[in-house]
Amino acid sequence: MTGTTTLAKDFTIKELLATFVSRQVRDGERVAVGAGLHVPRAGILLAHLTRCPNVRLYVVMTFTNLTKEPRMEPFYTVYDYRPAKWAEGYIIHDDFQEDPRIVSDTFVVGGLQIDKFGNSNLIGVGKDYKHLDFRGPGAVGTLSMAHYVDRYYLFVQSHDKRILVDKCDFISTVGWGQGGSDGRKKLGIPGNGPVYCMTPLCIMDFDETTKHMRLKSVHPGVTVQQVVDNTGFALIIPKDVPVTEGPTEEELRTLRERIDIEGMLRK
Amino acid sequence: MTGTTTLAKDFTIKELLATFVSRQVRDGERVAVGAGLHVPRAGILLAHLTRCPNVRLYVVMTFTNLTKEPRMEPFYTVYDYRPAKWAEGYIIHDDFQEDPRIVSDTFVVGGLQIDKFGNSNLIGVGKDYKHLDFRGPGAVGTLSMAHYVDRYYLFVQSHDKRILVDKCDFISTVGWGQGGSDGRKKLGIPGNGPVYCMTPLCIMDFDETTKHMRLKSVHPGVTVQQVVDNTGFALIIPKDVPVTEGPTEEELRTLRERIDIEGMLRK
Amino acid sequence: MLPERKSLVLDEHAAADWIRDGMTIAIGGFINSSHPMALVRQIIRRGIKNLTVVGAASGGLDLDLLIAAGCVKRLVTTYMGGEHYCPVAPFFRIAAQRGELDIFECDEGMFYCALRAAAQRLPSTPWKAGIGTSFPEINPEIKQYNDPVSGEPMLAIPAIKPDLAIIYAAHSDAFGNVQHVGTGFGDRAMWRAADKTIAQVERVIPNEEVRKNPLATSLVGVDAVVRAPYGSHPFAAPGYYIEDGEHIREYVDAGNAYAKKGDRGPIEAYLEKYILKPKTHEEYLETIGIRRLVALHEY
Amino acid sequence: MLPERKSLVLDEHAAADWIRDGMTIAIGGFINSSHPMALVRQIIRRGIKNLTVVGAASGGLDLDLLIAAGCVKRLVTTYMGGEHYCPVAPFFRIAAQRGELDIFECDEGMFYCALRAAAQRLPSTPWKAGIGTSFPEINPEIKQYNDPVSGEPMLAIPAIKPDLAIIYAAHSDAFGNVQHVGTGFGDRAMWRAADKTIAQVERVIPNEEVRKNPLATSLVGVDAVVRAPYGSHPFAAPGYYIEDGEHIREYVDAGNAYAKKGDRGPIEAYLEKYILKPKTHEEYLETIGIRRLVALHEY
Repeated sequence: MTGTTTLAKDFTIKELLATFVSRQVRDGERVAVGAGLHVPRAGILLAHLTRCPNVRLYVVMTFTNLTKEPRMEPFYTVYDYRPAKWAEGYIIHDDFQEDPRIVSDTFVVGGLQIDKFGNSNLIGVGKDYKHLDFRGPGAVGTLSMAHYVDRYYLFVQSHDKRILVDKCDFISTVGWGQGGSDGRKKLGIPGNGPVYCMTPLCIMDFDETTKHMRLKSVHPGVTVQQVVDNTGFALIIPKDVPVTEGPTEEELRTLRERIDIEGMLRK
Repeated sequence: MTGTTTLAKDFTIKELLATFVSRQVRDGERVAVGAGLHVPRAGILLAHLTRCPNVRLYVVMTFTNLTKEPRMEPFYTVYDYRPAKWAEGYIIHDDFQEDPRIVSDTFVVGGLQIDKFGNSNLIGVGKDYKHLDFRGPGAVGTLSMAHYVDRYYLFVQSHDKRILVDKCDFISTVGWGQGGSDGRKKLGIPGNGPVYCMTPLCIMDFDETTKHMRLKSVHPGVTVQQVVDNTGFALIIPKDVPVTEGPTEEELRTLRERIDIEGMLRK
Repeated sequence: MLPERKSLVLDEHAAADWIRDGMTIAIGGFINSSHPMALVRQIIRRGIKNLTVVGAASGGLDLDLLIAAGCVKRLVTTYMGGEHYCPVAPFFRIAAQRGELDIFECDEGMFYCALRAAAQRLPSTPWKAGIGTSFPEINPEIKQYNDPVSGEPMLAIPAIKPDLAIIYAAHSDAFGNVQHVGTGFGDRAMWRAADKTIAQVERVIPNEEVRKNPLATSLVGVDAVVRAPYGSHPFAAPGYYIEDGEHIREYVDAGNAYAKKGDRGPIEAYLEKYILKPKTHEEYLETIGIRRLVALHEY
Repeated sequence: MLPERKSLVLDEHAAADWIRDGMTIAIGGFINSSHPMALVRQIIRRGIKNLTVVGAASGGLDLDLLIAAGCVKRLVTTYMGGEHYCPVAPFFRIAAQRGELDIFECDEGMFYCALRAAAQRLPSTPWKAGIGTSFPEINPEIKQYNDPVSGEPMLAIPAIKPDLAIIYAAHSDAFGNVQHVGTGFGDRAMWRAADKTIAQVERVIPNEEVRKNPLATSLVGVDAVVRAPYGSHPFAAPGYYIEDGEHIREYVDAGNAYAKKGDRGPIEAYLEKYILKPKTHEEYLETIGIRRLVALHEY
């Protein structure tokens, strides 16, 4: 948030979310740029181009620094070789398991289901693992990355009761377990659970004591009631719920002119 | 032993031992060319240049094939970068631990002490580990390599009672343990123990049932009594002890003209 | 005279002879890139059954195609999708939902633990991530135990040893010195774990060219080399071509017809047209057409 | 305006400030090659004490020099010698025989297990080789246990986590993208295991040059870079110079005077002449002399 701090007036919810993501990045970190999710990808690049010139970007199994690139060429997949033109070095995919911290200090996890303690599920929906109602894609690297990084974030592209559930049918990435500030310690795992859950309606965080999900801010035009109506568990609602802060004019310009050239976030 | 099979008449014990080593190599294998020991190094190269064109040679952390090299440039150390000029590919040193079999199918182990069951010691000599009479260099990679390869060989540069002992003060690489054909199985480790022990006086193997060391052949000019007198344990002596077979004329010529240019084996 | 060093180059038929019913086969690449598709199509053409298929981490539609064709009994992978082409691989989804597929459920960290254990000749290797998740429950081969040094809870991930790895790379010499363009994803881990490896490559290059840049040699010695230009099609090949999105969509449409309407017609037509009718990789390429292939340049 | 990307280049004094009494320091290279000697000499010059020194696997006379100078409390290495220059490192030998050195006794396989465990944030990793040897007895930190999957006996090798790795490489850009010439031995394993890494390099190269060959980047981001031409002297530097055998023999002779006759005179003279009197790496190079240095060409 250097330079112009005048807030922009006209932006999409996706641009707002990308801005929120960008503000989670700290300069000098290693940051994996998940390619499949446009919003977190744009948000990380926004941080890099506005505030964090020393971030080491992990892009499609290469490390790079893009501050001198006038415009981002599109890269949408984790297998696309074309971004390798920017590479300062390669990471062999199985190397990440030799030291997951090399890849990233932060991570974004999605889910078919996310529960009130931030546990998430990419395995499938149904009561019987052998006869699922809906089989998901699988955990990818989410549980290992989330375990090792300094902090991670939950992100869903739709805010509804099918996704935000009281209890996941299966847990592929553990959040705060069965809750409580020692919810992870009790399991014998490091304390770095999910920090925020980002949705198209709002930002949620976790109550410090119970680690139960709590409304943090609603996006412009969204009411608290709308969030409550679309959430499958009893969300903690604080007295004051601010509106999620949008991009500054500079951030929006950088986003549109250097990162999201094709306008994926404007659709 | 292709081509000329006429045995050479005039050769050194080191050339004889190199020839013996060369006959242990099988074509198509991966073979680590330990650089520090001249005799095994020359022996492996001799096999490669006379019988085994498809061996993958592991030379100073590179893999290569040297059949088209008219003469070997000297390489004596495991850190010398110059042999990299021949490389077809690199092995990062810690990669060997990801799959030791990648490096070699065979290995040669030395020792400060070697006992009657082929256990060997590179740690030190003395009764108390905290107050050794002589501290050795350490195990290097011997125990891991010997564990993983298809078969390994013991090699000492001097045949005397200080080295060939009844019982090692410490075991850095396990041979046949406490003996018996199940001596390794009883420990819960793979069955590939040492095959031969090579010395400047003789070749020894291991009795099939007891896995006790046994005289296999004496080098030209060496008597059985000489071997017995210089061995620190009761060696099994078969009725007939042949003389170790020396190089053919072709082998000796290859050794002298293409491998051991400096005459390290003739000293 | 010393005989010449032996070439390890095989044609696709001779290489496919290495693959038999019931084997454990690792398949290299990553999602929509770098799969040895000439060999995968040979597996289908030959009707090989009951395979345990390992990876890639992450997997893709190459594996889904093998499931569609009825070749797979057991699957070891962390992700089965096609990114923006389809969120979950269609035949995988239905087979999994019906319990018809034996899945070794794991994430990428665990996946490489299992391959590393095999390479290191260890029965298992430890992993910490996964405690508190459903993995030890839905994959009973993963055992929780206490670390012998610290006493803390750990997961033991069992070794998975492929009989054969088939991987795709840009180049190899005739002696099996393979050079990927790009990182090679997790292909090294498969090569280390597997008993044998066949590399299917875009080009066989002279040994002299390998020696010019030994640092680029990603697999120092595979057991056989198969030359198949455009051999990762319809998937991408780093340095050569991008994926054929139109073809992938044709496959996904056939998958969705089955997954959503139970209609196997379109996939049967797909298999017939692209795999069963062409008997060789060259015939497959003719079916795709050179115009389409040359349009898939990298930039 | 976005600030410029920060240079990570430090001078040898600022880098040496990172090293403190009692730390665990990994030192890269291999036997008589590729040690960050400018930094090692700074450690001695500053009289840093009670270090736990990790590696290299295999170690060499760089570590012996630190022992000679009284900097080392604990040593993690698999081999302490100088190949044909000396079979066992002299100061190491005497200190070990007297029980003055705390040694984490291991072989190369176990050494990398310990570093990998640290990198993977695991308390230990398993290794099979070593069962039936004296290692679990002479290194009680190694625990024998039964594998949770197969029940067979295994050794748990505890994690060893360096606070700092100091490694030598040919090149780095100002942003810590390090490119070794050659394989880099086990330097990657140290870098992954350590909290921070300082790379001492022959040349600092432009970022553009790194980007020309990203495959050559061996350490993708260290924490500091120190430029020290001829900085591995008296040891070899792949692509630049071979070891200075004459100098190494001078050191070994000083070591033998002590090991065989208890005479510390020669080593004290060595330390004074080559380390304590020159205050900087440049002064060290002047002491060695440019004639000697330029004679150590690679071929």
